[in-house]
Amino acid sequence: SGDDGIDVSDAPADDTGDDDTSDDATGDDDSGDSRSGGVLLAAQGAEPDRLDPHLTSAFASFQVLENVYDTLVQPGADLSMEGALAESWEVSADNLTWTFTMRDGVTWHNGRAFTAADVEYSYNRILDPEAGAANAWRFGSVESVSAVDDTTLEIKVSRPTPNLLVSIGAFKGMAIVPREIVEDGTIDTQPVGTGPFKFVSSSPDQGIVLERNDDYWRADEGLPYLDGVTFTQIPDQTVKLTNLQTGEVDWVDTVPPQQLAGLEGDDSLVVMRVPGGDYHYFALNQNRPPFDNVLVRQAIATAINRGEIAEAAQFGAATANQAAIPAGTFWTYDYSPFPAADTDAAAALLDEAGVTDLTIEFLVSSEFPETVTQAEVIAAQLDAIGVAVEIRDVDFGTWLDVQGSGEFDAFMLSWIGNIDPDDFYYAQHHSDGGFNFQGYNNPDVDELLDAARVETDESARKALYEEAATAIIDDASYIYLYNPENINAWGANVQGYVVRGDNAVRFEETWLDG
Amino acid sequence: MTATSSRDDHYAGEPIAEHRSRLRATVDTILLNRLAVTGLIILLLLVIAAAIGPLVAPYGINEISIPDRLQGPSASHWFGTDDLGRDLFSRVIIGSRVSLMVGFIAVGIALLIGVPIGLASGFYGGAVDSWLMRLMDILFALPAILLAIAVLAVLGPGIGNAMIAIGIVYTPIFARITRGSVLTIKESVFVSAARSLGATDIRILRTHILPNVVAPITVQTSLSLAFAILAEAALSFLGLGVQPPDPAWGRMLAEGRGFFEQAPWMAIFPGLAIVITVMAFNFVGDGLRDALDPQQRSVIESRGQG
Amino acid sequence: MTAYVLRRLFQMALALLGVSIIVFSLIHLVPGDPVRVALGTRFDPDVHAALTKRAGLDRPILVQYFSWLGDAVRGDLGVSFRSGQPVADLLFERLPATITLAVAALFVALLVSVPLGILSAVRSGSKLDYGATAASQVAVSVPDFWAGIMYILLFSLSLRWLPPSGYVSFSDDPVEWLKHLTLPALTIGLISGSILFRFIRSAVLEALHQPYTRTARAKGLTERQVIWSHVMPNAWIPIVTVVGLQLGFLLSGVIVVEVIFAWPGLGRLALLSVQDRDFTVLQGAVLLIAFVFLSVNLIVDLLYGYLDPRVRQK
Amino acid sequence: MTETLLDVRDLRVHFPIYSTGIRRKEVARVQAVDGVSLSIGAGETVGLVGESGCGKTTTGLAILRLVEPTDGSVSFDGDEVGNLSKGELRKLRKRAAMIFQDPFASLDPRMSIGDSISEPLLIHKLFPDRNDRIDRTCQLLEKVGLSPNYRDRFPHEFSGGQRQRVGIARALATEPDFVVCDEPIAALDVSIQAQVMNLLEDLQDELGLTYLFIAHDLSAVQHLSDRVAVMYLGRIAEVADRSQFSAGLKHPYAESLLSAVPIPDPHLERTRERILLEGDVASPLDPPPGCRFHTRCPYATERCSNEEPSLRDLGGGHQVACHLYD
Amino acid sequence: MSDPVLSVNELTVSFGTRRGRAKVVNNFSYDVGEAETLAIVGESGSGKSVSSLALLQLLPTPPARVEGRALFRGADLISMTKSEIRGVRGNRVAMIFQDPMTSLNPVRTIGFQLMEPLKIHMGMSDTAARARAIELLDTVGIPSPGGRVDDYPHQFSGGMRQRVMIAMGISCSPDLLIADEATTALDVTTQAQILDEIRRLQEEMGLAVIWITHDLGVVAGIADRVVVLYGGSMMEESVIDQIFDERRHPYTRALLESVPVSGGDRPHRLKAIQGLPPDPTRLPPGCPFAPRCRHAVERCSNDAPRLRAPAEGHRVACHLDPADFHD
Ligand SMILES: Nc1ncnc2c1ncn2[C@@H]1O[C@H](COP(=O)(O)OP(=O)(O)OP(=O)(O)O)[C@@H](O)[C@H]1O
Ligand SMILES: Nc1ncnc2c1ncn2[C@@H]1O[C@H](COP(=O)(O)OP(=O)(O)OP(=O)(O)O)[C@@H](O)[C@H]1O
Ligand SMILES: [Mg+2]
Ligand SMILES: [Mg+2]
Repeated sequence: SGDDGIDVSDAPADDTGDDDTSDDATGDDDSGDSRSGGVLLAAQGAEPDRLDPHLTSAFASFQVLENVYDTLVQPGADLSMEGALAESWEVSADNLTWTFTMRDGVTWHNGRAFTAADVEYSYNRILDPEAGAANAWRFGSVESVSAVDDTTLEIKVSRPTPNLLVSIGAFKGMAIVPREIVEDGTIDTQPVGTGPFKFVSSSPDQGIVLERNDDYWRADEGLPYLDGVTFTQIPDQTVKLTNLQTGEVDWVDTVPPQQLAGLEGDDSLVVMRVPGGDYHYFALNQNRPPFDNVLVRQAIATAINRGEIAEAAQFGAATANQAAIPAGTFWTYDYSPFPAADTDAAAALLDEAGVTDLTIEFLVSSEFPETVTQAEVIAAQLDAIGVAVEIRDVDFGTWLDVQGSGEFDAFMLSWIGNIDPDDFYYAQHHSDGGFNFQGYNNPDVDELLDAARVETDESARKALYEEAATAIIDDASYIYLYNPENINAWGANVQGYVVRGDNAVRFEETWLDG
Repeated sequence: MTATSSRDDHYAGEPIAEHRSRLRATVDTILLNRLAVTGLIILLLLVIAAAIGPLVAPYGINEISIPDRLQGPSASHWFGTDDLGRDLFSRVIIGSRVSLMVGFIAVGIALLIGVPIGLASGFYGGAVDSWLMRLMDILFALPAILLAIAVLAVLGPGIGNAMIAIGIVYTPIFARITRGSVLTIKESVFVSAARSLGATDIRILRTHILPNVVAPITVQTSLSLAFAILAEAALSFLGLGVQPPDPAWGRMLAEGRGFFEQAPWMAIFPGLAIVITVMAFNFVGDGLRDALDPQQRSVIESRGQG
Repeated sequence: MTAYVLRRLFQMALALLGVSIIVFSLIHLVPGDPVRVALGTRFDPDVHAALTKRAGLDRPILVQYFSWLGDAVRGDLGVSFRSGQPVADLLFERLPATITLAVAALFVALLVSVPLGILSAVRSGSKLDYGATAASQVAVSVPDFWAGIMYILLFSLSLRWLPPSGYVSFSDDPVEWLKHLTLPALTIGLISGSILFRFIRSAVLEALHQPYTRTARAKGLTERQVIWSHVMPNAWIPIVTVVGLQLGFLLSGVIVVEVIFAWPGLGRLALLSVQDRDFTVLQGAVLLIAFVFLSVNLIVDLLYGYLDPRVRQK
Repeated sequence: MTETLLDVRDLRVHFPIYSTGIRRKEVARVQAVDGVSLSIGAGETVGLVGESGCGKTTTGLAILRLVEPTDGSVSFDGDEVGNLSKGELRKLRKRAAMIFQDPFASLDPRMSIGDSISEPLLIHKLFPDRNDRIDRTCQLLEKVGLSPNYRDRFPHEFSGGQRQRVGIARALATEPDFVVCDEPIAALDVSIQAQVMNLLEDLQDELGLTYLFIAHDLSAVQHLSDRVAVMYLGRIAEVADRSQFSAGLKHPYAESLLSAVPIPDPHLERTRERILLEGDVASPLDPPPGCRFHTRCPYATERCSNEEPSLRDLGGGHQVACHLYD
Repeated sequence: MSDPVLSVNELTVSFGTRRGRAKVVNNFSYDVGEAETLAIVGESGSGKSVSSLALLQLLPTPPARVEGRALFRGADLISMTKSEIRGVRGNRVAMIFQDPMTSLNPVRTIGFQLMEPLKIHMGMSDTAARARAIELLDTVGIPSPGGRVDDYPHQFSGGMRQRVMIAMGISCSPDLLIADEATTALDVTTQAQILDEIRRLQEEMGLAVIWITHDLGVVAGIADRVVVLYGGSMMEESVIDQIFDERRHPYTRALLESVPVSGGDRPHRLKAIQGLPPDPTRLPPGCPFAPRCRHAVERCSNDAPRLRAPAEGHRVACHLDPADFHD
């Protein structure tokens, strides 16, 4: 996936900011009438692998599919869930049955009408391990999905699931797909969705071509404005940016952070940075001594200088943070127990742990070059307390393999596009979590996370997560570093585009000037 | 004819000159070649820099200072600083260690494997030739980077293995070039002559054929040297070569490419280091080639006499 | 002649078999599991097992190899694990771009190296000769990715003469095709040209010192006629071998340049398939590259016969 | 005649010709030597003459097994050369040496002549001590009339005659009994030819060497040889001793060869008769049936094109392979 | 001799070498008349080839320096411009090189190489040139020439290639043909045929020939006059019979005596010339042959002898008189 948009995980969700585009740097949407026309050329840093939303895990694929498929609900501008294919929903009193009412008059790009049966089919496909979707865990509590009639869908869960909406809406991997293209095998080559743009073609030389869906269910709002979007793939950051600067493309998915300062003065371009839900971290392998010793982990968490790391890797486009969730959301929890770069305190902790001559092998991947940079900075910082860092820079395929086999002292990566706190903590820190490769095992945290999952009262839920987070941070299960900003850049002629906190790339309300 | 006559039994009253060995003559001639000596001095300096690098480098290789990042060359940082504020001069000096090692050892491996294969293949011909050359074709037909990955996959990552991998990648080129020259040289009458004296194949290959195929091998060696130093960077990227923050020229160059506009020196200085090394090696290589060619040697020696 | 070609084709098939074995071995040798990569962070043991089974990756390696080989012999290169598309489709939609680039780069290489090589040889020892030799040394020491970025910044960003990256097929728009092709072709063409330069220079020098060159002069030919109708026809013979090897080098050496210039070619596909451990595609791409490479070698050998009548006889 | 040192019986050497030079496929065979029989006594010099390409060099090489004979036997001092093991063959090469046709090509250009001369000593471990070896090299150089100080020089620094001397010194290094001299003078100019021929004679007198002296220059051959064998297209056409040679050669080819030799005297040269050969020169790739010379022979009869003549003795060891002398 | 075709005057050629200037040809003067054959003899390295290459400006001129004059039909070849000399080369003065094996371009057909001078100098069309090439091959005795024009040199035997060189030499009906060791590489039977060929052409076309060789037998057969060269200097010049009969110069004598004569019993030890030719960078101040001369006196090594003319058409450079020779 993209160079700074660390691929890990559950990428984005989508939006529906129907409160219009006024609130952002793209500004001047003065005349409603000129908001149409044009084919936007978008450059992505990575190549989409396949176009089946259930099977792909590539961020680049989702950048495209975001504009083709819809989910039942989707995150709005403030990232709270709003209706999409589902117009409304209800939860039963026991919180075990969810009933969704489908939006009327939605048609697939192939002309067939959309019904609840399509949702039933799609969700069951996700649930079937043989299908290979690997998103079933999001339906951990789901017992059944059934279309009651054409417009009604019922999901039964085994326990209260307050984050069900986020699970089905925040991530395009939960998109609703029509049965026929799965069965005739064209889902990877000729996707058919309900979204604002129709897929036209994909080829190595022309990129991925989307055209306006005239029958989009928001067509009455005039959406989408664009006639089409074409995605091209330009792997090299500098070259991608050059393409934008020379007007070969209209929009790029990332900007090399070192270029930010220079570009912000350039008025032929718009560079927009938005704090997102992403975070960078590293984790020490708690199955290996001495990292099983919390003192050692705390020593390291104390010794590092997060501000310097963020500055080095992101050139100012990031906020150092000792916790996972960035400031400014409902779930934000500001907790900073470690003194910054306190080498004396860190050395004292190491002494207390009785550890000397410590060498940490750091697993990083050049596929995400900032992890390498961060590791170099951390190496220099830990040098001050006599801890040696050996960086092991491998390609991501190997990285995943090594991580899976547990053959590491420490790994460093980032998580992007999370919205619900469950996404921030459960898989990573629950002892049964699917991504708990660092081997964190704290029964209290397990209990808190399990409880939070079924807590339907938001503030109670928030309290549970804060308690869990306190333990996670104190135990240094992850050592959080910073929250990067989401950055996109586009030409001055692009209007109405908004950089979203969940990193989703949506062009439905974008248009080109002139 | 008896074997008793002594060396005093000299010819026409001339004093008998000391015997000069082939090696000695070669070394003497190289030393008479100004460019070759320049090249040797540069290489020597590089090797010294590699050996005592950490002592002379003004800064540590990972001495990070974010406020000083991306500074141009100055009195305190001769080559400027990189994106982490590290001193590029120190990194280039210390980077010579890995880069030279990779360059020389990898090419050395390619020479040590490729040249004998080419010699055997060209000299014996027939089935030996067919099989060896098909094998070389296979290696040659594989994209270099993939072949290197395959080799490293077998051997495991690490700088030592990276050198072996790069060496293996360049082996078929040396084998082919050697073979091509051997095909002509082995038909020479002096080879038959040596055989008529009872020389074994090994002796013929070593003393008669090898010195005569040096010229094309020299050219290829200097070309490969540059590529090997650069290939190390490509492998490092796959996590298979030298690991950060240890500097190596190829890797530094690669890192510099993202900063081309802000800090061109990040790429220019390691790049220059590579160019200078390759050129120095070229000079020495050309000198060696001339020195092994007695005809050229007498030209050079006579020049030395003024 | 036909027998010879058939024999060579047979040997080529053997070499390809060897290539396929090596590439296949990668599957077991390289760390990284295609299914794990495909799943990314959505790790789920059941799904992992199901996908592994579906792709047949749970079978013994030899079984996998022979079933792949059996299919390949029948022309079926399998399906990409990464994209779910037939490997053959993926390869053939990208082959033209790679060949275009390799051939264009070779063209640039020849355009630079032939005149310079000849001139340097004819005026050996001159300033031009030293200059060209030094320049060729610098050019081989500069890595391709570096040169590529430099050209982009210069010709695209500063001068705005050429587009920075991308590929347009010739049939769509010949002018754009050429514009997009220029920089990548220049990037590798100059490196390859520097290598060619050295060989051409020495081949021409060699031919210049042959007695037949003097004969040609003695006939009253102009220097130009001497070079073009007597020196070069002989010099081409060794040059063609090197050019053949260079084309091979270009075919597999374009990976980095394809990435820089967002060139939708085989090299980039091969790199992606390594990253994603998409072995069927890797296998196919490498075999295809190897096939082209070996074919070029065969053509070179046949061309030899055309250029050198001594080889042609019978 | 003295004791026989070398006995060659029905020697054949055929070279396969391969297609295109890159891939091997035999398309033809050069019958370079096709049934040569010859014996040489110890201390004797036998001259071998014939036009270019008739197989003289190949015969010499095959005798020393420097090319593998296709057929026939060569016995050297009673031992069958074809049966020798690799090691025994190397020992043979200590006793039987070769001086090569081309003094320019037969010395390794990258080896000093001293090294070249001492190479056989090294190979046969003759003078294990380095200084002894150098002494011996100097001695050999003196023997062939070169200054020992030339040891460190390289072949390109010498004239053809000097190089040929180096070649001779190298051949003599192991004190062989038998030397194949392959046109040792053809590449040299007259004044140097004389030096080399004198040297060969002196060495023979001194060391009792046996020579097979190959040349196409009949006057030189005649000057040196006790007996002369004339070859044509892979076969022996005539064998004669010195006096028989002077009395006149009998084979039509030998006759024409003799008549073509230019005489360094304008009066004789102007007046002499020359037998000009007409007709196609036969190729060893496809030798004609019957007598190989019949395509150019002025006396050829029907029989010559069908029946192959064998060597017959005209008395006193004078042998001719021609139907005319039946 | 009236109006020579070529009149060489004080030709001097030197090469710049690392060891100083090598004087390879010194004040060499001679004339060649119409239909005449002049033989230049001398041992290897005596400057035979260099002196003739200099005439056609075929020496590489940075290392080589050519002085003196060579009047060809009145025009000085040495000082001609590049385009003037190109008009002469192959057209009015043709040259056959020492080594026919390598002097033909291996990748061009015989026909192509033969047609080149015809097209350049005679302005012939392709078809005309081809027809003439076939005719020329026929003239030099190549059997079925029409079928062989499109062959490549390697398909020709050595003797045939040498004939091709001769055909090329005479193709534009030159006034002067320079044959540099044209037969040295050939065996005697082929050599005899080629010599006949040249003689015939000379009679038919009135060609002047410079025949360079070290084979005195060939000289005896073909030459009208002989020039003996040693160490770059002319030792003796005279008509053919005189050289053989009256050999005045010690070098000429030594040369002739060192040749084995066929016929007769193994008569004598050959009279070889001892010693080595002089190093052209360190020519002795006196007679170049003095160090090897059996008859040399003190004067010979200090004082370079001038050419004397002891008889009509006979020039010799020696201080001594044959009467003084003591052998
Ligand atoms: N290695 C070889 N392969 C094929 N043919 C060969 C080989 N060596 C020699 N011949 C051919 O065999 C024939 C005899 O060659 P050889 O060298 O013995 O002749 P020669 O009598 O020594 O001639 P010359 O007087 O020119 O030296 C020639 O036709 C030659 O072309
Ligand atoms: N390019 C050159 N540079 C230096 N010296 C040269 C060069 N060409 C020829 N010579 C020298 O000029 C001298 C005369 O050479 P030339 O070729 O004329 O001899 P030659 O009489 O033709 O001998 P041969 O009979 O061997 O052909 C030799 O000493 C040779 O070394
Ligand atoms: Mg021979
Ligand atoms: Mg000559």
